[in-house]
Formats: sequence, C-alpha cells, structure tokens
Amino acid sequence: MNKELSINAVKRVEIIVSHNILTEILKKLDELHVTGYTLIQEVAGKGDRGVVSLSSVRVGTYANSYIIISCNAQTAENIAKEIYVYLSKYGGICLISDAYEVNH
Amino acid sequence: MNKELSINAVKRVEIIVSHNILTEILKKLDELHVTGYTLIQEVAGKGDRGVVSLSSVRVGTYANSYIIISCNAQTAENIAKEIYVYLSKYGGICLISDAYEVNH
Amino acid sequence: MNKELSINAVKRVEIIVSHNILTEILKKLDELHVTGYTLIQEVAGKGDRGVVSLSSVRVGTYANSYIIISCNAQTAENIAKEIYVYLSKYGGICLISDAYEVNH
Amino acid sequence: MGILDNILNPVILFFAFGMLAGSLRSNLEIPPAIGKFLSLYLLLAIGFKGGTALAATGLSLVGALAILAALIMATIVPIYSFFILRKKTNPYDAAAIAATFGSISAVTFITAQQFLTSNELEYGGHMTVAMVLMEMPAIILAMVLVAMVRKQEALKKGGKVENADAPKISMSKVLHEAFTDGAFLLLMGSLTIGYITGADGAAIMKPFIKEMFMGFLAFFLLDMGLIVAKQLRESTEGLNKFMFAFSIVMPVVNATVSMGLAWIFGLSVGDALLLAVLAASASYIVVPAVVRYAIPEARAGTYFTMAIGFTFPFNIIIGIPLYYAMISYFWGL
Amino acid sequence: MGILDNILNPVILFFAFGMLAGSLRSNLEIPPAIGKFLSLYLLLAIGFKGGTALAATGLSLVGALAILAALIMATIVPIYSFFILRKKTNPYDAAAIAATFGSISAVTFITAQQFLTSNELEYGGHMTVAMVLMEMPAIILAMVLVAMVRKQEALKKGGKVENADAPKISMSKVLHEAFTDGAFLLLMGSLTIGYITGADGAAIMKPFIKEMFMGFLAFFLLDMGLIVAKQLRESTEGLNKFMFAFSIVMPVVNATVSMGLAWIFGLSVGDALLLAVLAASASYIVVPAVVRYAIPEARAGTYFTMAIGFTFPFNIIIGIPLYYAMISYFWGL
Amino acid sequence: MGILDNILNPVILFFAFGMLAGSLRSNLEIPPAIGKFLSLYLLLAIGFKGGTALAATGLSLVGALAILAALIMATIVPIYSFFILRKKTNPYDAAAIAATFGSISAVTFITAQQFLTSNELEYGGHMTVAMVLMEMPAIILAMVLVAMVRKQEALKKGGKVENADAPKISMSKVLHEAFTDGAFLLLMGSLTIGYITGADGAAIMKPFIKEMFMGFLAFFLLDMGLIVAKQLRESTEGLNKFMFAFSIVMPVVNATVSMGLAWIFGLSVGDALLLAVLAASASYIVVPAVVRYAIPEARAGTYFTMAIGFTFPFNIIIGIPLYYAMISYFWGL
Ligand SMILES: Nc1ncnc2c1ncn2[C@@H]1O[C@H](COP(=O)(O)O)[C@@H](O)[C@H]1O
Ligand SMILES: Nc1ncnc2c1ncn2[C@@H]1O[C@H](COP(=O)(O)O)[C@@H](O)[C@H]1O
Ligand SMILES: Nc1ncnc2c1ncn2[C@@H]1O[C@H](COP(=O)(O)O)[C@@H](O)[C@H]1O
Ligand code: NA
Ligand code: NA
Ligand code: NA
Repeated sequence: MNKELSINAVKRVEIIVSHNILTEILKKLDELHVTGYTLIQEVAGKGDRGVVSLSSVRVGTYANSYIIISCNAQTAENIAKEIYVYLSKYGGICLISDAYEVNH
Repeated sequence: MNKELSINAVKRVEIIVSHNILTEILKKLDELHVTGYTLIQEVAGKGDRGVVSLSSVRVGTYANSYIIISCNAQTAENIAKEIYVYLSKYGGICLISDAYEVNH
Repeated sequence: MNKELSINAVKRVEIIVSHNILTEILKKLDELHVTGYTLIQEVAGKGDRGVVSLSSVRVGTYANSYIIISCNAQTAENIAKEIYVYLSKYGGICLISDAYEVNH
Repeated sequence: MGILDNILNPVILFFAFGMLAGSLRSNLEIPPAIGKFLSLYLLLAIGFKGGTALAATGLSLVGALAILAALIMATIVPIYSFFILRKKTNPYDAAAIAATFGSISAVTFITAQQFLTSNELEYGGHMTVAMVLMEMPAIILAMVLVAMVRKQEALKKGGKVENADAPKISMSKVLHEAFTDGAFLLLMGSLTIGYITGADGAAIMKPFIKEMFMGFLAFFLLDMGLIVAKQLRESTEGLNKFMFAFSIVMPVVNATVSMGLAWIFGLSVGDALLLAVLAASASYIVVPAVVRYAIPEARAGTYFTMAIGFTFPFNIIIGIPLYYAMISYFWGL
Repeated sequence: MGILDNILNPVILFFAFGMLAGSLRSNLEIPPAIGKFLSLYLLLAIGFKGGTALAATGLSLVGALAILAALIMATIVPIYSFFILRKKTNPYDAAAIAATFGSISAVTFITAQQFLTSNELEYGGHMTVAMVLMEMPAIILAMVLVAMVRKQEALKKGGKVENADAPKISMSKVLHEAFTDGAFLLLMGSLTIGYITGADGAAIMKPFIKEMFMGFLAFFLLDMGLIVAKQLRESTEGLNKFMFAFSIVMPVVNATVSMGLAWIFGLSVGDALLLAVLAASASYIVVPAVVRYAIPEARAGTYFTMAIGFTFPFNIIIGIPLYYAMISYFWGL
Repeated sequence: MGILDNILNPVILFFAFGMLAGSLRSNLEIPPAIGKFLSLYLLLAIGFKGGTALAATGLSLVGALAILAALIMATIVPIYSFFILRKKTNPYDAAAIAATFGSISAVTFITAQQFLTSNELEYGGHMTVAMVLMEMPAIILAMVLVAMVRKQEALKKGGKVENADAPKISMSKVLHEAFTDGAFLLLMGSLTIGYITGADGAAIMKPFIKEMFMGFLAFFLLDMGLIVAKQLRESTEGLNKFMFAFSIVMPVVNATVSMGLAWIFGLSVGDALLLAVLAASASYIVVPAVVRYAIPEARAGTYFTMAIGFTFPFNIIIGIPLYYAMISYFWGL
C-alpha cells in the first residue's frame, strides 16, 4: 500500500444542542448543503441550564445531541452563523477547530 | 441573519477516564469552577490496562467515560494539573487542543 | 499539587467507519502498533451513502463506529495510509488534528 | 385501605425503596432503555385495557358524564392555577406550571387503578378515554396565555420584538409536537386497538397485559423512585416554599373540586377516585417535554421538579388513599 | 379468516399503528436495545418451539418432504430472480436483491404461525427446520453469481483488477460472517436446545415462550411499523416502479410456485401456508447485513428498502390471508 | 440428577450455547441494557422470593444455624485463601482474589435453587439472607489485609509514602461504595419488601417473579456464556496454571468445608447444597467492581477472569451436580 497520502485542510465543527431541536438543526444543515455529519444522539452534560443526565430523559427532560461536521471554512462559517440563534434560545455550544481530512 | 459572527479562542479539553471515578472527576471539575462540559457516559477503548468493552460492563468491569470541556487556557491548565494523578492511578488520557467557540 | 505540568504534542486521529468493518479496522490498528484508542461503538450520521440511524440497526443495517486515537505523527500517517482503502470501499472519514496529551 | 395499607403494596414499597436508594447515592440504575420500555409498556397496557373494557360495556351515560367532568377539570384547573401562580411568579413560569398541573400523570392513574383492583372496586373503561382527553387542553390554554403575555411585553417595549432572527414558536408547530408525542399517540393507539379487537384481543394479550403488569409496574416505580431522589438532589435551587406548598395543596384542592363534579354527575366510587387522581396529578412526561420547547422562557427546574419531585410521590403514597378516604366518606360507604 | 380478520388481529393492528405513527413523524420510538432484544426473543421462542415440537413428533416423511420443498424453493428463487432482475438493473443490485428475496423473514413466518394458531390450524415443528435451512442458500448463490460478474468485468478491463490494495472479500470470510450471524445461530441453537430438552423443557419454558409471545410480538411489530415508515420516508430515492412491482408480485409468484410443490408433496394446509410465506418473504436482517459486507457494490437503498418497505408489510397485512385463501381453495377446504 | 441431567436443563444448555457462539466469534450479542436489566430482575426476584418464604416460615433455629454457617464460611474463606495465594502471587492480587472467592455469585445461587426446584427438593428463605450476608465480609477483610500490606511497604521504603498527591482510598469510602452498590441494595430491598408484603405480595407478583423466571434466566445465562467466552479469549494473559487450578480446586474445597459445617449444624439437603454453592462461588459483579476501585494495584485480568472465566462455568455445569452428589452421599440419601 505504497500510495501517497493525500490530505485536505478542513474545519471540524462540533455542535452540542438540546435533543428536542435536533431535527430542526439537521434540517438547517441540509439547507446549508452540509453533505456529511456524524451524530451521537444522546449525550449528557452541564451548562448554564444545569445538569443534563441520561437517566431521566424518559420523563419530560431532554438529552443533548452531539454533531461533528468536517467541512470547508466557508461552510463552517455559515453553520456558525445559522446555529447561534438556536444556542442562545435553547442552549448548547458550537466549537470550530482545524483538522486534516484523509482523502479517499 | 446578517449578524457578525463572534467567536472566542478556547481550549478544548478531552478527558477519558474509568467510569468508576467519574463522580470524583466531575466533583473536581466543579471545584475548579468548570461551568460546562459534555459527557458521554459509557465508551469502550483500549490502553495500558487492556481492552474495555461495553458488553461486559454489567459484570464487575467498568466502561470509560468521555468528557469534553470548552474553557479558557488557565482553566485547561488547572484541569490538567488536577486530573493527572487520577490518570496515573486509574488510567485514562487527557488531551488539550485549540478551538474557537461561537458566542451566543 | 504543585507539580509542573508535563505535556506532549500528539496527533489526534478520528476515524468514522461502518460498524460492520470495525473488527477489521481494530485488527489493522493492532498491526500498526497503536497502543490505545477510545471507541464509541454506535453512532449515527450522514454521508455519501445516505443517512445512518440507530433506530434501524437491528434490521440489517449498520451503525457507524467512532474511533479516537492519540498517537505520534508517524503512527498517524501510517493509520491514514492503511485506512483509506476501507473508507473508499465501505465509506466513512478520517480526520487528523493537533493536540497535547497530558503526561501521567 | 388506608395510607398504611397502600404503603404495604409491593409496588409502592419499590417506589419508596427507589427513593431511599437514590438518596443514599447508590449506583443502582435501571438502564434508560429499560425505563423507556417500561413506560411504553404501561401506556400500551393501560390503553389496551381501557379499550377492551369500553368495547365490553359501550359508552354509557354515566361514562359520558365522567368524560365531561374530566374535560371540565382539564379546562378550569390550568386557568385558575395560572391566576394563583401569577401572583407569586413570572408569567412564563406560571403558564408552564399551570400546564403541568392542568394535565395528568398516567402512572399515577395506573397506580390508582391498581389500588382499586386490590381493593376489589370497579371502574369503567371510559376513564381511560377521560385520561387521554385530559392530557392536552392544559397545553393549549397555556400556549394561549403565553402568547398574550408575549404580546403585552412586546407592546411595553414599544412594539419592537427582541431577537428578531430567533426561531419562531408557532402554535401549530407546538400542537403537532403535542399530538404526535409518542406517549400520547401510543395511548390513543392502544385504546383504539383494544376497542376494535375487544374480548378476543383481550384474551390473546392477557398474559402480557394483565399478568406481567404488577412486575413491570414495580420495576417502573423503583426507577421513578430513583429519578425522583435524583431530581430532588440536583434541581431544587429555583424552588421556594410557595412552590412546594402549591405542589402538595393544589392536588388536594383539584381532587376535591373534581369530587364535587363526580358527586353531581353520580359517578361510582371507582370512577370518582380515578377522576380525583387525574385532577390531582401533574404531568412530568408529555407536558414538560412540550413546554420546554414551547415556553423556553420558563425554567424547567421549577415546573418539572414540582411535578415529579413533590406532586408525584405525594399522590402515589398519600394522595390516592387520602382521596379514597374522602370519597368513601362523602359517598357514605 | 380473510384479510379483514387478519387485520383485526391486535398484533397486525399494532404494526399498522406503528406505520401510521411513523408517517406522522411522531417521536414514538422503541429504544434500539429493546427492539434488538425483542427480535432475539422471537428467534429464541420460535426455534425452541420448533425444537420441542419436533422432539414430540420426530421427523415424519411428510416433514422431510416439506424440508425438501423448502430447499428447492431456496435454490430456484434466487436464480430465477437474478435473471429477471438482470434485465432491469446492474448485476450487483440484481444479485443482492436475488439473495434478499431468496432468503426468508423470520418475523413473517412467526406472524403466519400466529395466524394459523388463531385459526386453529396445525403445522409441524419441521417447518422451523425448513425456515433455518432456507436462510443461507440464497446468499451463497448470490456470492457465486457476483464472483462470476466480477471476473467478467475484470476480463473486460483487460485483466487488470481495479483498486488492487482494497481489502479482499473472500467466500470463506462471507460464509463465516453468514453462519456465525447472531440471528441465525440463535435460531439453530434454540431449535437444538428445544429438541434436546423436549416436553420437559417445553413445560419449564412455557410461560415465557408461549404466554408472553403475543405481547412481545405486538411490541415488535409496532417497532417494525415505525421502522418501515421511516425507511419509506428516507430511502426510496434509488427505487423505480419496476422494483416496487417486483417487491409485490414476486412474493405472490414465489408463494404460488411453492404451493405447487406443497400440493405435489402432499403437505397439510398449515405446512403449505408456512412454506408459501417463507418463499414469499424476503430477508431484511441476516441477508442485508451480510450482503452489505459481501457485495458493497450494490446499493442498500434498493434491496433493503424493497424487503422491509414493501414486501414485509405486504406479506404481513395482505399476503398471509391471501396465500391462505389460495391454499384453502386449492386444497378444497 | 447427575451432571448429565443438569446439563439437559434448558438454562444450562443456553449457557453452553452462549459459550459456543462466543468462541465462534459470532456477532450474537444481548444488548448491554438488556443484560443489565436481566441481572436486576434476577436479583429482585431472588430477594423477593426469599423474603416471602421467610415471612411464611419465620426464622427457625435451623435457619439461624444456616446463617451462622454462612457467616463462618464468609470469614474463613478469604483468610485462608489469602495465605495460600500469598505464596504464589503478590499481596495485592492475593487480597483481590481472596475477596472475590470469599464472596458469592448470586447467579450461581439462583441456578442451584433452580436445580433443587426441578429435583423437587426444598430449601429455606433464610438461605437468601445467608447469601446477602456473605457478600461483604470478604471485601472488608481484604481491605484490612491490603492496608497492612501498604503500611509494611511504606515502612520498607523508609516511611516515605509514594505519590503523595494521589487520591486517597479510605476504608469508609470503600464501605460506602460496597454497601450502596446497586446489586447489593436491590437484593436487600427486595428481601425486605418480600418479607413485609408476605403471602399477599407473593400472590400479586407471582406471574412476574415465578413464571417468567426460567425464561429470563435462560436469556441471562446465554448472555453470560457469551461474556465468559469473550473474557477467556481476551484476558487470560496474566493467568498461570496455579491460578487456573485455584479457580477449580478452591471451590470444591470451600464446598466441602461448608458441608462439614452443614452436617454439624444439621441442615437439610437443600440448605446444605445452597450453602456449598455459596461457599464455592466467586463474585464477579459486586466484589470486582469494588476491588477495582479499592485495590487498584491488583490486576483485574487475574481475579475477575478467574471468577467469571473458570469458577463460574465450572460451578454452573459441574459444581452444582457434583456438590449435590457429595451431599446425597454424606446425608445418606
Ligand atoms: N463549556 C462547555 N464545554 C462543553 N460542553 C458544554 C459547555 N457548555 C455547555 N456545554 C454543553 O451544552 C449543553 C447545554 O448547555 P447550556 O445551554 O449552557 O446549559 C450542556 O448540557 C453541555 O452538554
Ligand atoms: N492513545 C490513546 N488514544 C485514545 N484513547 C486512549 C489512548 N490510551 C488510552 N486511551 C483511553 O483510556 C482508557 C484507559 O487507558 P489505560 O489506562 O491506558 O488502559 C482506554 O480504555 C482508552 O479508552
Ligand atoms: N463531512 C463529514 N463530517 C462528519 N462525518 C462524516 C462526514 N462524511 C461522512 N461522515 C460519517 O461517515 C459515515 C459514512 O460516510 P459515507 O461513506 O460518506 O456515507 C457517515 O454516516 C458519517 O457518520
Ligand atoms: Na391534573
Ligand atoms: Na423468500
Ligand atoms: Na464463595
């Protein structure tokens, strides 16, 4: 397997939001032409809105959802711009960092 | 949605520890005034202490827990300083990287 | 706890692959002398092969698996070189970024 | 059949044990997937049982009256609750709490049915219909109240609506969220299926629906005990004495009002008890889930903790036998 | 005992309700862990029941003939399906779809057993053996067909094999994957355990295996309804009218062919119906899981969606009573 | 009633099947959430059954003697085990293994009860009390031994305690961890609830507790078989022949010693078998979980693998009928 390794500079966007607005967030991502993401549907956490724990998600509380997106810088900016209103209304955070994606 | 995008340089701290000391770690984070974190309670893995798999967590073994924290550089340093003794005793790792948090 | 904080520059490799080739990937990692990884066995996602959701994994579909590896640059390159053929055949992505690991 | 007898029921004891284990910070935990399944099981069983019972008897006049009484309670409780709460708290919390207490808790209802069965008292399948119908009016009323409040506040600020690019919360979206809520739909669906398949269906499903019931309920209440203890430990910051008092006194008031209606409408003891329990109970599943989305201004730490931390255990342990004692007294047993 | 009676069965109604709730985009969801457990339960129960039934009767001549008929169907269905499909689609999709339809759906089989039981018709424990034996031939045949196709394509391209460092898919690896598949092994294992422990085992396990069965099946079909609705919503892009027609017509054709065999071999009505249902059903668990690995060139959006989105609900709601009506007619009941 | 009969029990066969499937590297897997629920169910059922049995009979003299015998075993087994192990391994591993073998395995106990029931032999509710009381002494003794070892090592190094800022492991923290362990608490809680609700409670819970028991146990043992196979595949590196021999011989020794006590105290065959099984079994849930935290110096790969990989399957398949044969012989049946 002596191929040259080909990599691509990308932005790694992480979004953590309340599970109850996940559907809307994913719809927004579709609208922004985000072609791929990875999703951990139910994660716990702590933030301004207190502790979110999985053991009580079946009684009227919500877990958080964790979305990871690898995309180009422009898309990352678009995502951040669209997502922050949800964060301020329903809580959550959005992180952006640099990474390299292995081409295939 | 033509707002200016406002972002903030942060440290992204990732901690992976044995689930059985999670409560203590979270208490430590509270003491260090960490205001927010995201938690995946049960993850598998492999390290110096062998393979950790979820299928046997109900018989006297533990899963790992995965904590993600977005915080400032000073807090990240404090966390690292407090956490490493747990890592050396009970295993696990702690990674720190750079990221930008979208303000909201 | 007035010890000096000792950290180490590492590569943070993230691999997202179809769950049905997870065993092979982990075997490959062993062959590459990867000494540690963290594994989230079942995550959802979207990519070229469509939507992967957890609610139907019990009926002949597969979840994705998410692997996080902290390693040195050379190992990261080796991983990337070995893994990309799986990605092109069975889908998935591989991201590499910079981080610091806290020594313990 | 007093409070002590009620407590000596295994399912109630498992609830108490769960609260104890939770307060000891035990690592005892029912896996979330199991807890969710148990709650789906209970909803399916209760709906199905109600449907087959209804198929057997048809809807009698007294059944229709019981449903009417339920609808009256579902309408007036959120309204008077809102105006009481409004004096002591902000309008968003008031609306959220009113919605919570105006709606119902299916598990409290189930536990009351269990109480009746072990005391060999009858109740009608129409009470399940009553329960289903009592779920939603409170949410709709709360939404209307909040819409009015939001308009008022906007006017005060000179008509400018703050945070213009925030996602809109429309009534229709909330209604969709409420009426397609899994718990609600499953209840409706099983009720309908029970009604359609009638005695044949009841016979086929009996071992699962009837014989497993106590065991699954015991496990579920054990889990609820653990959750209640956790909730009380973690999220009582925003709560004051008034809210605690409200969570205990209001159920008794609502139960008492409903007994008046039950008396006027000539309901049986069993139906009257179930109506009282429905009126007294507060929703900690469907309503908080919807309200969290629909009234994000309200603090979940208040309405949710009140419903699950105070009202639920109160009703399970003290409320049910208390209301029963009151009804026995009034009905002259 | 017609289609309407079949529909009025609670388990079928729960399936329909699941499809409805799914199409309303309800958040109703059976936790994945529970869904997986239910499917393990059904496999264990059906295997164990088959084993104890077989232990009671031994393998009769007619039982052996039924198994022979099953093996014939398992061999010819994937072959003729492939050549039909080959005319309308690429060879990889054709092989994958042929494998899917040549194999069987255990839940459809279980639902048909349920249909027979509620109509008080008998069937033999050997039919469970027939089901187990019908799972795998289609996969092996499809692998052989695909290997031929791959060779041909390589020749066309002048012998150069593309993507030389790609991981190899060997037949033995695929067979290991297929024969150690959990669903398949559990079926085999329970069948064997049922056979070994016989009447004693049956008595001990009865409450769990027999009495819980309808309840767990109802829950499972509810879940299947939700999954089918989701699948139909999300993944019908790659599908054309031909594929839709194939998913409905082919089962009827396969069932009819199998009835011919059943008639020749003198099978009972119950065995004939089960054989027809096996022939008509398409695998949406074992085969797609293996094919996804073994034929990555095929699009899961086609074979999987056809099996679970069209053929499965068709068989459950219409197919079973339809095949029964045909058999009743031919067998002159 | 020999080893063969034991093996022909469906639950034992499912265990063996699980080990087989696991060693074939099948992807058969019981979802973790289900496995956890099944173990909670078994603990709840066994505790509740024990409690109601005790309520029916009260604590007799022979019951008290059985409990005394259990406590004696729980005290001497960890001590003599430690000194045997000390000769062949480091003190931390020795203490951890001693704790593991000094405590008990509830599932082995349950399987032995099942064995007695299917052989129509009686046993007392007090044996459940005995089991609960045998869980903890070994942990406490091991902690005391380890504390002594740690002090000694510190002295050797001239009094300097290494790694001064490491988190401290206090005895009281470990005891809290042990006594609030979910498995232990649930057992205690159900025992108490069973005792309080007595015959009424037993009647209400019967279908869930008694009739479902074999099915859930079969599933649980299937899962255990899978886990055992996996453990044997992945974690036998640190193990030597001595440890393997210890895992098989020590149970037989402990069982034999307990038979002496049982004979002196005049226990019935059923009680004697259960006592022997408790003495012979090693904890693979509560103790390893606590020890992992309390004695991090010990390698989990040894004590845990010994308990679950060797001792558990040995007791389930061979030990139970073997001890029974010995007791039958001694008691002169
Ligand atoms: N600083 C942080 N680091 C990591 N995750 C966070 C942070 N702040 C908030 N979160 C996550 O976002 C969720 C909602 O945050 P909040 O709206 O602040 O309550 C929390 O439950 C966490 O999962
Ligand atoms: N190099 C690594 N990269 C990612 N995760 C690791 C690494 N080393 C250890 N871990 C995680 O930390 C856990 C405990 O590590 P250890 O104490 O080394 O056994 C492992 O089970 C992994 O989940
Ligand atoms: N751009 C991306 N960002 C994050 N995850 C991705 C991305 N593309 C693909 N994935 C993940 O990789 C899986 C398989 O991708 P694919 O082979 O493209 O269908 C998806 O289901 C996602 O979980
Ligand atoms: Na109410
Ligand atoms: Na078929
Ligand atoms: Na022991």
